[in-house]
Amino acid sequence: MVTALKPRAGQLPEANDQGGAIEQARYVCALGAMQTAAAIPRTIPITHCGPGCADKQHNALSGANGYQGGGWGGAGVAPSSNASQREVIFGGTERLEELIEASLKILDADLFVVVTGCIPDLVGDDVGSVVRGFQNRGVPVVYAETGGFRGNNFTGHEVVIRAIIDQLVGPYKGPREQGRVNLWSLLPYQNTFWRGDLEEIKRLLEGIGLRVNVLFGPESAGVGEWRAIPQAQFNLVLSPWLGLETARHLEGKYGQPFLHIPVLPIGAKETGEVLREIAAFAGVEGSAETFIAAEERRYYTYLEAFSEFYSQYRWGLPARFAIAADSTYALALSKFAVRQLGLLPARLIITDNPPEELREAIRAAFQVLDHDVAGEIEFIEDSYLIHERIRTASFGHKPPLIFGSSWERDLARDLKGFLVEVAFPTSYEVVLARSYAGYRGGLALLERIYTTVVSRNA
Amino acid sequence: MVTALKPRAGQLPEANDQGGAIEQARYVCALGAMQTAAAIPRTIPITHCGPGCADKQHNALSGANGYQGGGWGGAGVAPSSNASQREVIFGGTERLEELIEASLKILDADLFVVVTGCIPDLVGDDVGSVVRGFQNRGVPVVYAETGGFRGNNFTGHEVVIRAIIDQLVGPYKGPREQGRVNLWSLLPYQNTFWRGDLEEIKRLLEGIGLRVNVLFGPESAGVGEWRAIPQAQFNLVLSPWLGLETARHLEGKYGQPFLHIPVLPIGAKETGEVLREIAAFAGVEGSAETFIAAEERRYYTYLEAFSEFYSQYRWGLPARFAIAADSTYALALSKFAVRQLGLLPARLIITDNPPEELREAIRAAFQVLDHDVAGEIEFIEDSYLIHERIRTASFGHKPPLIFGSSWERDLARDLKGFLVEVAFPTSYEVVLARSYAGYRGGLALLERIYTTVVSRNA
Amino acid sequence: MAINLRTAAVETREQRLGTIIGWDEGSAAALAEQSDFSRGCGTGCGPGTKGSRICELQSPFTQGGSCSEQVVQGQAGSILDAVLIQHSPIGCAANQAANNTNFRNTLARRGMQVRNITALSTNLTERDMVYGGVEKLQATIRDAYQRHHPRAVFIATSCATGIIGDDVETAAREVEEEIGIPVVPIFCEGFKSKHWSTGFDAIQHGILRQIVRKNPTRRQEDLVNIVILSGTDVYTPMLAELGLRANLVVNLATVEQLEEMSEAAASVSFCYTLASYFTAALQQEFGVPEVKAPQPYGFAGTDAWLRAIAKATNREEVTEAYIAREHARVKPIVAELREQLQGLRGYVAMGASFAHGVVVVLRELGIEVPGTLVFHHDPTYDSGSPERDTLGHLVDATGDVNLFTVGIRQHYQFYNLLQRVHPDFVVIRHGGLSPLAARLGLPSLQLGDASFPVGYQGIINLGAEILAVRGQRKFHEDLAAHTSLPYRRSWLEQSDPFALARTVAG
Amino acid sequence: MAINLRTAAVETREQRLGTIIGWDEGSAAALAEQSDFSRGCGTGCGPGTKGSRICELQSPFTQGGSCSEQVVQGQAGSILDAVLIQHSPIGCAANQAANNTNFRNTLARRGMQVRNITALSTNLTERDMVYGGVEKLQATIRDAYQRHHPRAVFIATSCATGIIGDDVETAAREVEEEIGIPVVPIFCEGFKSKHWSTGFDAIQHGILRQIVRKNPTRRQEDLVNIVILSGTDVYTPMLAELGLRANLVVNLATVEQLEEMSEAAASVSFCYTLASYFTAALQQEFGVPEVKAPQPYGFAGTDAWLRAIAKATNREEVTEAYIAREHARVKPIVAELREQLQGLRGYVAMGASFAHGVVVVLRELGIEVPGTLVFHHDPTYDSGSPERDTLGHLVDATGDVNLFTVGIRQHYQFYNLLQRVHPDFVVIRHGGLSPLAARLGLPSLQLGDASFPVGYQGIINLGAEILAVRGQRKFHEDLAAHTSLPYRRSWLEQSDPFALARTVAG
Repeated sequence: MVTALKPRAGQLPEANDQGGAIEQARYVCALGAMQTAAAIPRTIPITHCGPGCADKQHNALSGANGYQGGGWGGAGVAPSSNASQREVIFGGTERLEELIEASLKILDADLFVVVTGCIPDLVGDDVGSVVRGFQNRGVPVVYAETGGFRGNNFTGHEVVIRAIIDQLVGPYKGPREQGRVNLWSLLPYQNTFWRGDLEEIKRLLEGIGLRVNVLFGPESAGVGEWRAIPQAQFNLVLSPWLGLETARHLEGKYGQPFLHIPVLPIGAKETGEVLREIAAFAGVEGSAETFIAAEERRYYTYLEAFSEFYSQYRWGLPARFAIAADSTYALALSKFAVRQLGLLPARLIITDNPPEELREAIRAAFQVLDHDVAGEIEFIEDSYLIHERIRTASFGHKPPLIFGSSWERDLARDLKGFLVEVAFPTSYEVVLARSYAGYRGGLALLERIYTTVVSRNA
Repeated sequence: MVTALKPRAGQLPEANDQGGAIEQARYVCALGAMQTAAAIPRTIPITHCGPGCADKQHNALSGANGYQGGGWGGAGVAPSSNASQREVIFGGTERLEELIEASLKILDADLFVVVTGCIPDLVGDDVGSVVRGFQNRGVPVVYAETGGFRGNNFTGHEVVIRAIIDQLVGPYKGPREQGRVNLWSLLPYQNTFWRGDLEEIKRLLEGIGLRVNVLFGPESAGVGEWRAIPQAQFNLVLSPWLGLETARHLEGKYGQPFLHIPVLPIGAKETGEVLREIAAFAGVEGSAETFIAAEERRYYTYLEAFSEFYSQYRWGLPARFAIAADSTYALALSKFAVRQLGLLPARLIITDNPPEELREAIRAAFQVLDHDVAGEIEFIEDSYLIHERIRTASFGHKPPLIFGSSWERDLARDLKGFLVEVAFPTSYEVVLARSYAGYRGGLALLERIYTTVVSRNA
Repeated sequence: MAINLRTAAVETREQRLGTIIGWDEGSAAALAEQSDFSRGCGTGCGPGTKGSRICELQSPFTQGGSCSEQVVQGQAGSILDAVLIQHSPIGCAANQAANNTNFRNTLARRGMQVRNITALSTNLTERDMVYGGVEKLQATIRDAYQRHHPRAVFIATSCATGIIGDDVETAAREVEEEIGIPVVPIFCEGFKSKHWSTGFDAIQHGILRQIVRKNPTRRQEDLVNIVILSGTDVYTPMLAELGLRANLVVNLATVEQLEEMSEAAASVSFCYTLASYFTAALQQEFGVPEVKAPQPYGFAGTDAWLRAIAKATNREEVTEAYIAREHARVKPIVAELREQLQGLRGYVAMGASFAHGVVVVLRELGIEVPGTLVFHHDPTYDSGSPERDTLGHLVDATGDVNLFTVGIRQHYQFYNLLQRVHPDFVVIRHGGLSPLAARLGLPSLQLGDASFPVGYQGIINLGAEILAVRGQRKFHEDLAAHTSLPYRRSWLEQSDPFALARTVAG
Repeated sequence: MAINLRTAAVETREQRLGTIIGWDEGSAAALAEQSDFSRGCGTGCGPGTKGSRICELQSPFTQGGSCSEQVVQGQAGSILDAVLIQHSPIGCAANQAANNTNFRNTLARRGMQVRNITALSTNLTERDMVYGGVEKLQATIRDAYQRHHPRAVFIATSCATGIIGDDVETAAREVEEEIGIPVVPIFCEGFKSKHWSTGFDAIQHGILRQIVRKNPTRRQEDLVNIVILSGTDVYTPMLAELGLRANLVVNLATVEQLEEMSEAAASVSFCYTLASYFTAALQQEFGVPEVKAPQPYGFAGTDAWLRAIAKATNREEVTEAYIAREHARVKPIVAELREQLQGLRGYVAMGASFAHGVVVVLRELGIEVPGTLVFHHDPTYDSGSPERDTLGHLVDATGDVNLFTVGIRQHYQFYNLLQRVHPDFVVIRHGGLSPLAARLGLPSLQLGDASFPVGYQGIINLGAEILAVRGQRKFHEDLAAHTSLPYRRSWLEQSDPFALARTVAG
């Protein structure tokens, strides 16, 4: 049976729909945005989908990717309709209503986010009408249509964010709080280091004198923080494209300005520049300089110590690197490697399938890795092709450094290179609060890269 | 020629003098305390010794141990008399005087610390009289007799500390500053993670409301902090034995009380207990509880996430561990492994050759790893014997977890175990600001241990 | 009942066996009693009528489960010289990553060169939902063939392709003719069965239809098919003692190994939930005898299992000698373990027949097992052999389990179940429940390596492992003191895991 | 001058060769001129008289150097089936750890099983200083023998044992008789020589005295001793082209390899600072010809080196063919590298003869080398062969080096030296100087693998490596902008690295 699809709610960026087959997947489907909900403290996703859908998405993200764990309300906790033949044939709205009702009896959350899988989106369940029924009763519940065929968990993430803003936060006409910022950056769970990175970014922004709605992870105050979104002075998008749509939506909805900085900063050089840009936008230049000076003092003390290793390690350091990662980390790591380590890119592959209309801007961001280094990127999601491209890259006479995922373990072994796992799936690292962002993350990243190098050598 | 030895300055704890031969050294000689001086900001050691002595000590500590780097005034910077045949036959005091004089012309430091090697200590150079000449001119210089045969860098460390206190800081009769504490804990450079650990301990102590003379490392304010030692409310010794002699000396010299806590705390459980003990001693219980609560909230959020890994990783986690490390880390890690991970000790080896009279107390500290777990320790410095003892330990049916040094790499391979390098020499890790202490360090240590486990498994 | 290999899709377990996923009426004996056509009825009885007699609880509240496709993915993705194609949106391929770590770790345990799995998704998008995904599927099969030169291609279907009605069977047949290797569609849409174990049947169905050698020209009298899951190879050494060779399927098998299943002297398994369809079909279609015996857990089970293999392969004498040697080796160790484990209470939660086996082993170790959760219950297996009544064997051999529950791996129910019995530890295999136990201060024994509790050595393995994980309780107790559960107080005070279900039913 | 193997201790380099460690009078040609007995004087000239003519600068300010024992430790500790005993307080054994990473990495590069070094310290303490350490030494030798069953034991003495006067020679002889393997004392007290390269002579002296087969019964006409340092084995494949076998000594050699040095057809090296004593003594004592040629760097050097080996082993024809093949292979690559490296300026700082070779290679790559620092200068080598005048060869083959300095690896002087020439990068081998370059924004090319710049391939290696490390300048420039040096402004403004020395002298 061929089913006529409903148009999706709202005007969201189209997922790239031209994708061919994918070997060794590097992201999950839009339903994976259940973990976007789970990343908000005391928020629980309700998954309206087939019996294996939720399990697959959260297992991949929380289990096979740094062993992050699924979170308080994700992983095995999240309710699921586990849709069966009956829901396919007769529709699943009744089942969903029953499930939400039961969830309210059993679960103790500040917010429920209904996310849908392929089945309801294909058979045409009117999920909105079910959820609106609960909303009218004052239940904190929103819904987002995230059927797997609609896109990946990156686009699903923005659908969920918009659902919360439109259905929970709603209109706002009150005053703005000068110095408060909403942060839109890494994709929770998909990025292996999101918790530590968001913590570091929050620390940096607070350091220069801002107050931060970090919105996701251990440092977020939860749903209250979401309700405060419209009060912020501005939105900060710290990523090449993810979050941009959200910021535009907020601009339209609340007249809230946004600052878009494509580079998640790693290391003192980039971090200082980014913080100064933010400080100028927010009008907190003075406090920013004091903070930057203190951070740089510490950072460069360590860097000076590290330089003894970097300048005289005897057994071969890599000189060129390849990356296969999502746009945000690919750009962040490339900038750090080029500008602050003096490495050259041998192959740059973007794996998160950004919307077509944003690709030119992403390409442009990589063109200026440094004043004298331009990076050419390729958008590929199929690991077989990615590995072919890295195999044919030229790493000079030195062992390759590969920033990638666990899919690259065999490749790195074959190329006698060094693999630093930074992208989904990172299945050979246990990651808790570690961060690779900012000042502290830059040092941790140096430790990780060069520990990988020296420990492989005998 | 057999030379009569001069008695050493002051009454310091006797180094254990019964040592047999040592295969694969795990510490350096007393002259290694040149790095104790170098660990103080803007302080430079002047090494009065043979031509290779200084190079060997600092290379081992700064190069072969986490690639820490030698510091601003250590490594290749430190002046050395590079004593030759002439100084052996005619004595080296003139050469030393010449060297100090030249050092003042070339080097720009807040403090110079003259440390001696075997040659001047054997031929009987009157180093004190040379240095006193400079001191009388107001030059900030002190001296410590650290001939290699006199002990290892642990005892050398306390000799240098006492030299600075007695010769630079001097008498003090002024008021005490309530809430200020002098911290005596890890041995800089010997402990691979001392910089990050001291930073974390300082953060913790400040967190509960104290002001800290951390004295060593990037977080220290340098010589000014040393001059402020007598003003502190109390001395905190955070180690089973190192620093105890210093604290006793300060008690005698300034009537300054000290608190001795043998356990460097790792993880929330131990850290909370230790902070409460310190807070009670210092009289800051109230602010301590607030801080502990906030830290625990963050820590256990991550621990809850980690528990998903810990409770359901499918491919085998270690259940028993062996340790070959210095007293401080051996006790700290044992406590963490036993009380907070639920592992059992299979072999506990103390490698830092503590003074004989303190060994009973160290033994006793290990006897109460938990209310139901007693650890039996052995004092061994010879790696051949250490490896024999670990080989014959019983690890049950699970792969061994070994906390040790790079000397254990072959052993771990043979035993199909997991090696976490935490002791000198740690030559297969690049270490910058990483810490394994306190709340933050506990999480980083979990990451390190279990990343080692999962990454070895294919 | 006959297995029907003519249709492309396998019949679901609930259709064939009357499988249920919710039951909480009391003890294991009571459930075994309700499944009485398996207890002593014999091969003549068909499922369906009596199976439906077991009253099944259905809760309005359900948490995320698992699906048949997930099982097919794991099974087909592990065949060494085949390629798996998931004909699906990318989400169905999400846990390729998790499968890969399983695959790699198992390769390492089996002493093989470690490498990545070979699996592709057709990555269906909105456009494909409208226009259909058949062309993309065919292109992907051709790509996979060009890239990897496999000996077979497996296609796993998905909910989406099931709903939009892609003709996967025809698509596969067309490319199969073109490339000259088997292209095997496995119909495993998640919504079609309430329990994921239908996925085992689905992949086995496909292998039986398109891979297994139809008209074997030889019989390999020393070859025994052993249906396994990922884990250590404990079978090859064990069978070598009997002068037999183990043909381990499906995990890490080659296509050649799958082909020659029809030439084997017998088929057996350590888990009849897993092997039900395969062994019955091999007997029905190719005359390869299904070994009729309890599963190989504990002394009695392993004895009987080995003897049944011996009988089927005419190796009684050498087998008895082996059994005697193993008893002599293992019994003193087990005696010592029993002492160390005295007084401990364990709770088992896993797939049905595997759980039955593990309870047996725990009890032989002297551990009290007051309660057990199985994720589903098959009132019979496909061959209907009473010798394979694993639940009955558990009760007969080691006594009843007072609190025996069937429930499909629900986090929230696991809370109530553990509150009922307050065990010292839980034994687990699937992901998702241990974290809850952890937050309650309980350590979990993880049977990730499916071979771990099997046979005589399995008794030792399990005993030693319990001692090891018992220590972890300090971690979990520390955690439990500083964590909260996302359930309402009213639910946390509820002692009946099926309270909601019974309210609805009542 | 004859080498004297009768005494247990080797004569120091300054005694034998007139070695100096401080000179800064101008260009390389000037120094070569002052060393004129090596330039053209021939083997008849002895050192001592003219050597002393080179005026040596001595600064009152010195930073930590290195010592002979350190060299002995590295060399003896790397012999595969021997044990090293450091008869010393523990501090002399401090860098066992660093030696171990070198050892392990070299094993890996040479394709051997990676393992730890086998080295013990007698760990002398205060008590031993009073009562002497001989008993402890003998006990340690016995222990080492029991533990490892080595084929030889090497003992490195220390400043402390030198001063307290332990009779190590007798102690060693006694235990040697007892255990029946060579026990070789190496006298290498740090204070006895101003330059660590005496350590090479000391270990070679010991090997010559007690390990090398005294009366070889055979001559191995295809065996060539190659004195190496730790690094890749580039020699075995190279010599195989000539039908020769490489006997690589001392690094990673077996005791058997050391024994058969007296049976070889010739001795050669890539570094005459290192090999001076060995090759001269092998010729003098055992008639194994020392290959007389420049070192194997760049086309001309390598050509001449190979031809000299060919001549010594009667393999001229095959050698010429090999040289032609290599020229054809390497020259186009070098041409390309020259283009990429155009305009770059490099500064070389390392051991004397190795530095001479590296400058040659840099210049063949088209790199400007305005200055060079060597850590010492030997006015001649032990055999006195003018063909081995490495500094002279450098000047003759590639032109003068304007700012040529002898200085014993002083961090503070390196600052002034770099300020003189402002290079784009520095080439380095020893630890300690690169960090200073780093703080000035300069990348360092690390020749940790001693084989790296050797031969034809070495030209390519070096060129590619320069391109690679050039990138690192971004790191160093960032650092330089945020760091300070521990020197007084007055020193930082000083352009003469020997300003203090000249003040004292003047």
